[in-house]
Amino acid sequence: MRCSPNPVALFTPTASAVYRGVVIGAVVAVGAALCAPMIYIRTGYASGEGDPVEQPIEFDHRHHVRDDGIDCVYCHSTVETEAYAGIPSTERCMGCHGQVWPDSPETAPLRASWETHTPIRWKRINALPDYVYFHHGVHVQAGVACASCHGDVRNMARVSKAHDLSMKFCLDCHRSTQDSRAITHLTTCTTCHR
Amino acid sequence: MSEKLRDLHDDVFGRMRARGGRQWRIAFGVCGLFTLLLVGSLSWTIYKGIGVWGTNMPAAWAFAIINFVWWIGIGHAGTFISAILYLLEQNSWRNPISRLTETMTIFAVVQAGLFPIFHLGRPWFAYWLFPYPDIMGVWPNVKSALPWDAAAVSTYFTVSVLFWFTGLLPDLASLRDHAPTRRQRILYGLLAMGWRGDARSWRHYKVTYLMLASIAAPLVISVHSVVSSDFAIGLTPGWHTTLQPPYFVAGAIFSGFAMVIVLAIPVRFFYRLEHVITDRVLENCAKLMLITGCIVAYGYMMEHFGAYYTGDADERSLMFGFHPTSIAFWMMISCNVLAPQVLWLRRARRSKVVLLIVSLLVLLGMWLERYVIVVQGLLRDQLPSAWGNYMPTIVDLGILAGTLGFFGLLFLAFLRFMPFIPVSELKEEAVLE
Amino acid sequence: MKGDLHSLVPRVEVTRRAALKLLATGVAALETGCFERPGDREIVPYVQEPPELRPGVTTRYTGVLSLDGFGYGVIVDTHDGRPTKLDGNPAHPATLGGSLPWLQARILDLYDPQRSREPTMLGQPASWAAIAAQLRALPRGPLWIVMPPQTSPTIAALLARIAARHDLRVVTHAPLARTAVYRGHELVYGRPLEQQLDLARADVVVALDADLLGTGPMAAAWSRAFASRRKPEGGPRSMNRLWVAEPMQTPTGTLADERLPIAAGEIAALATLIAAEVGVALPASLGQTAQARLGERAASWARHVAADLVAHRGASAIIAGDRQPPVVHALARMIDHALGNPVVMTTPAVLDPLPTHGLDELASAANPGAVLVLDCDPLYTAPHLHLAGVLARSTFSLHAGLYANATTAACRGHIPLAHDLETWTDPRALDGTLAIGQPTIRPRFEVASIIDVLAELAGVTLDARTLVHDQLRGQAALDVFDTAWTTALRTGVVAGSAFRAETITPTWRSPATDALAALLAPPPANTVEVALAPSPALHDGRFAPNAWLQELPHPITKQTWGNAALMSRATASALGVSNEDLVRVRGPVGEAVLPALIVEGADDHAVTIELGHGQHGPAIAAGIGTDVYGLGDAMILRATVSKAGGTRVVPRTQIYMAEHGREIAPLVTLAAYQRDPKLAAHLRGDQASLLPQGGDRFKGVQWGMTIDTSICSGCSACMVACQAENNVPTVGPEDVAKGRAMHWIRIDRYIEEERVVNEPMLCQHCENAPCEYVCPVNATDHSPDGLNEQVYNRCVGTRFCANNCPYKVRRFNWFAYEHEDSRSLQYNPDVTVRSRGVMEKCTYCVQRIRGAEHRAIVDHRAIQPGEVVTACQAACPTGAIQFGMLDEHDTAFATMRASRRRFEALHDLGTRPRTQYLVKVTNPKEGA
Amino acid sequence: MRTGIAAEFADEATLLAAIHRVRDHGLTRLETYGPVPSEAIDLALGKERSSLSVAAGIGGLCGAAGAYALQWFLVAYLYPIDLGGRPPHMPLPYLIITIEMGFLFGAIAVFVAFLVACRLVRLWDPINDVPGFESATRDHFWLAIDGDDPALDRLGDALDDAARVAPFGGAA
Repeated sequence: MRCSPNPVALFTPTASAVYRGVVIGAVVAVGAALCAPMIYIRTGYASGEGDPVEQPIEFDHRHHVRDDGIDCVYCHSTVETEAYAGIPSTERCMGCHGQVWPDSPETAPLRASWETHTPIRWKRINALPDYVYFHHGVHVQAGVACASCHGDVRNMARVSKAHDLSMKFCLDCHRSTQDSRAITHLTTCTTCHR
Repeated sequence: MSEKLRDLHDDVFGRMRARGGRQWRIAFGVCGLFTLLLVGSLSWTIYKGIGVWGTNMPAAWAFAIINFVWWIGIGHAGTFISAILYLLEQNSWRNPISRLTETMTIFAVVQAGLFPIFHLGRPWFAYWLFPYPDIMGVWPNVKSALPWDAAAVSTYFTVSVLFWFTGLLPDLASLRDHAPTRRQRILYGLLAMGWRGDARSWRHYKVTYLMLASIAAPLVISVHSVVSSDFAIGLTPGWHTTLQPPYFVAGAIFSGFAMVIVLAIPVRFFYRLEHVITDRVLENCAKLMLITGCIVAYGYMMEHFGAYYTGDADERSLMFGFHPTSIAFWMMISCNVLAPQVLWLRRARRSKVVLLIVSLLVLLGMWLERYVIVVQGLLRDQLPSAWGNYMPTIVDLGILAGTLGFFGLLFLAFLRFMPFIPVSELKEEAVLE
Repeated sequence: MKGDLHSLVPRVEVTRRAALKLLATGVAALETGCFERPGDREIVPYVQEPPELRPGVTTRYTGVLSLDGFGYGVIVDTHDGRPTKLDGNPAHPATLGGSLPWLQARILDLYDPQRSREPTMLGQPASWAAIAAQLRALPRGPLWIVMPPQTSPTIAALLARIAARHDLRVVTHAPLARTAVYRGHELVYGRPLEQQLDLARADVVVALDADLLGTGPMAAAWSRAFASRRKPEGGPRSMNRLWVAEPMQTPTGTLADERLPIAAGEIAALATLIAAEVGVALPASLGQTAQARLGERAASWARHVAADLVAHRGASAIIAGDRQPPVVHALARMIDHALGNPVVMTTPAVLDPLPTHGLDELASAANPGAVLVLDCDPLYTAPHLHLAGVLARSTFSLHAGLYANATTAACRGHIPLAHDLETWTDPRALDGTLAIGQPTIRPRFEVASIIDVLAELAGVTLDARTLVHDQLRGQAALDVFDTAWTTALRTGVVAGSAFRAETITPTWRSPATDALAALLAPPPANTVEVALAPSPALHDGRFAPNAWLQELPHPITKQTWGNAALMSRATASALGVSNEDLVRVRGPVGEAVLPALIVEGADDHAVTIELGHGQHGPAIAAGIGTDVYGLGDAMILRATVSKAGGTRVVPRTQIYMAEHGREIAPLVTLAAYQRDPKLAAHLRGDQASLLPQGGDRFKGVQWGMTIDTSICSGCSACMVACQAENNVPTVGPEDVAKGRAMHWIRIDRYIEEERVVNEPMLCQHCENAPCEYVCPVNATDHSPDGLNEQVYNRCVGTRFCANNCPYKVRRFNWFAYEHEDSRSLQYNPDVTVRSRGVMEKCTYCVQRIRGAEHRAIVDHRAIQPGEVVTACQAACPTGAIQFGMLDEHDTAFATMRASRRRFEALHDLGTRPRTQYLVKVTNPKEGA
Repeated sequence: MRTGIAAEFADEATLLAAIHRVRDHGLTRLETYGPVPSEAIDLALGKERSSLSVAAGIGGLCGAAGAYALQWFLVAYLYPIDLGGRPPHMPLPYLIITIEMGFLFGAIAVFVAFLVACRLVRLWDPINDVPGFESATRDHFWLAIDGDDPALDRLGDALDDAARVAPFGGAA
């Protein structure tokens, strides 16, 4: 004999399946929501790695460093001694470009800056938060190559960020110079935070 | 026998289903307003900074931490009753109020949980207290008592919820099958997750319930011991003592039972449940309140004895000197030590009015105790040059009142929509008799 | 160093300021670990690199600040062209490298958004050029110039040239001018002279109502000299003895070996008695009157002083306070003479020590002609003269000031005055030493200096630089002079410009006798003495707009933001008032209502009230405290004081000043210390501990600080220095009253009966720091070189560390206190500006430590002892604060660290603090 | 799809009797439903006590071990920051979170195991279609015999004193 389905039955088999799906799905979703930002922050997109920024002047490091063989320090003159590497003044650029390419369109903004005595406003590529104090001089003195943070600038048409420059990035390098993970003058907080 | 079950079922569910009507709506509305006050006060705090509170140097902790400890303490009786009394097979007077008190626990912990977050200078970084893989390579410091707190409180909350929900399943199933309207039956059905009362489920249910009970029982003790270490690991006079954990736990259960009585008396009155939540139940609660009260009194005694015995100058002057907080101290003594003494009298334990008054006094007294513990030591630290005063602001009071309202709001909602008497457990008892 | 900075436009500042802004607004995104995207910020290099300026590198220049005419040589730290910090110039006789609170705080005025920003004429915006034209075109005729005392030769020359064109009347007006001193010296020397003290040579110092270490043009230098004689470890003559008689305790009083609380009006009698005792030839009657007037205690005190002076003939100093009447100063010199003390008298540095014209003259002038009020506020400081009237009668009136004040409103024109760091000046120090003040920043708006104004009046078209330069050059040939000029700018002083000592002896004349007799006459009955005093922070009120100084706790009362009627416990109970109860003071001219404040060690017959408060503006000064200039036109008044009813909150940073049986600030007498040199042994050294101690935890350079409480006068210069160096915010009176002051270093004051100890309290950098292990997020931890580190960007603000710090030196940002206006230009770019909700505290100036380390690395060398100087250490005029490496030798720090007086505060807690103290030793006279 | 026969009983006693008869007839695939747990029924069905406690034990131990290991790894190994001279590896403070996590994971484990073992999170079961089955959560007891029970044909009169007998889950 056939059994008639219960007229007052609350749930159908489908409803049951859907419900189970929803419950399990909810649990998974919560987990995913927690992980998502941790993954995002590690992506180059978050840190802006490798996206070249348009500069007021189409300055190409390849010509100056690779082709003309100009040393980094010639322009970034305080990099070996001071906290700031030093961005060359218009005067310094004009030192060469007064004769070299004196009337090429690329260097027009440079000449304008020189004539109107208004500074060139470059876009900053590698920025650290203000509560981080970085001293170029000591790093260069310690034999850290420019490229280990700034990447292979000599082959960049437009400079782009080479590393995320996160605290972890700094710490990894600072730790690599010592054999243990113990706290030293290189890994204590006030090394960078004051 | 099945008549007995049927009568029990229809009677209790029937009374619980009884709509609160106007009184309920008014109470709910009032609590709603206070909840808005809470939201407002907290938003203002976030917007301006916790300078809008009365906290200062030296009293860098005050209302927020006091309220936190007070609410956590209240959260203790619930699990104590439902877990420890369950293990001690006190079901005859435990069952009728176990659901009420578990619920009270959960909602109290919700209130408590607000404070550790909102008292932070930068609450939006509260998650730094948890070990998540950040890109800074820095981790929480597990030698501090605050991560212990975070672990203890969240564990206690989770376990309490699981315990509570497991217990709810059979009753939710009953409502699924017997609630008046189809809509309700579907909703309760979703919550019941398909509980059918088959023998297999019952077998697993009994063991699971026992397991959760035996996990929750030590938690009751551990949570407030951990909370007390927020103070015990400190150098501050009046904080730095091994007495703290037992003293805190006793105080917590003390205030918890006070809150249970404060809630149970009106509930059984409005829902006409005197024959379920019997006088005997209340009396037993009163007795436990009396006992824990005595332990707390002993704690006060030992605190002072310790100060005297160690001869530590700071401790002594703190315990025996006169301070801005001394009034609070003596109020606390009269509420926590003197007031409960009337409960030695059977007639007092039987009188709802007396019980209510004593319980309210105890709740006040236990809040004052936390006030004295937190503020007094800070105001009278080792260096007299740094001694100061503390005065709460309107925002402080708003937040305290607000949490009371929010607690009431949740509790009233629970009474309205959930089986606040564990009928299936009552049935089980009935069958066993 | 090259002087002229005008070619240097600090362009990098653009990015710096943007950076500070960005941080100040506390961009949470940055801190959560999100990144700045490339291109979010700009780099703006120079067009032409200035020769002497490197981005991010501190450049130092010499400069001079003036106060009431006297010069105070300073070293100016500039970051990217912005002056950010001042310190005393070691080469300058007035500071010798030390500081005073106001000196440190002047840097804030430079960027104060409250400064008046544009010249006005008749209420309308005007230009300096227009006003200058009017000045040049002033009709010949009466011309009044009201200004503080001046010492500048350039100004002198200009005044001379003006006098040739106009009927010039210069009114030298400063409420705290030292006229009484010059009059006193005139009494006995026949002409006004200045005394040049050498406290280093004095075995006995007697201060009669004189706060010689706290206020006055030589306070910093004298403190240093005095401290050089407070070394208990040295030989027999290593420790001098300080006798202080004063109505209210002063920083000097806290260091006294023998102190007598006495009304300022009684000082004359006291001096007379001392003089008589040491054998000054005075009419006998005077001695008896003095005797009669003094109480027994005072009389015997005077005899003890005299005995001590006689015992140290030729090696003592007697100093009377500036506010004492002339004849007291005359007596002091007579005593010196009688004792054969080597007194050095010189011509005064101020141009007219005995003002030829008084304000009252001006006030009563029927048709005054033109009136110029330069750099002062007579309407506020001399209200009883009602100068508004005469200014209204004048044909032309101009006010030049840093701020718009009460006088500005009464004048037709106003020109913003140049800050000392914005212009060229050449003031003299008290001893006559010339210093050339050079501008270290281009003014942010149109300003004029006093020299500029006078030059216009004199019809001179040269700029201030040329005037000062030529004045100093005199007839010298340019090429010769150039090196001299450069040296003067580099060293900050003009070599050999100090005055020569006069050979002259004092003689007591009858006018002196009459003056003294008048003084010794009994005071009017049923009045009490009200002694007006300079505010240690606000001076005569000219610094009232400075938030740092307003919030600087008073060295004695610890009051901030305002003044009070300071009285002894006895006086208070006689009046039936207690702290913060309002009292009404009725002076000879006007009355004032202000809160009472009980001060231990105050005299029972005198109420002291400090000047400089209760102004009507600018903004932050408005309505703070009570103006008492209106009480009468003398510093020592007879008045009636009564309970007014009502109370007013007195925001104080320290309320409890007793030790309550704890051994926190020990004090011993020299004799006791010599008997038992080990008396501090139980307050230092290791404590039993369950934790592993020592081990290899601390490797390499270890930093520590030692503070000698014997020579800390509590002057509080260190507090302001710290504020300037570390971007420490001010919070305002309400929050101070709540206990939310932010100072990283404070001066705890403990006083019981006669024993006073000033104990600077800052982060102790405990090796076993209680604050560290309670932080849930590792925001405070320990560095291998022994610093207790605070990481603002990691702090979530649980404040557990503050609770657990037994020294209560941690400070919390209850609100967003950071500046976003022009004051942010003063921020030290090497120190993070803290945003809301984070904890902060003394870092031992870690930015200076790391900076020195970086320099050492770049130069391939080790850090040298004394290379790192903390801001508080640099500012301390007595050298009480010494900082250094624990393994140093033969340095001031090493010597102090080795002292047997060394102790650790709250030693019993086993925190092993790196900041340690030296027990205070006093040198009382046996039997006194 | 599961099928079978459901029988309703007024009280536990009659149910127990029925169970015994049914089992005497050699039927084994039985399940009962009722408003209260009953050891008597378990006994009659010949079921052992649940062993979910094992889950709690395992979960707890894993939680505790994991917590301690994590604390050591983060605080003592990855970045051993110097905090007031406390040694990086300090068992006493570590223990507190260890214990708490033990409890937490024990509880979660046993609860999840409970859901799985009871086949919960399942709103519908063929037996729900049996009219009047709701009484199982109120006052009555039900006995369900699985349709694929080999001895189903030998059922006979075993269910005679049932208040009601109905097939469920389609054909029987």
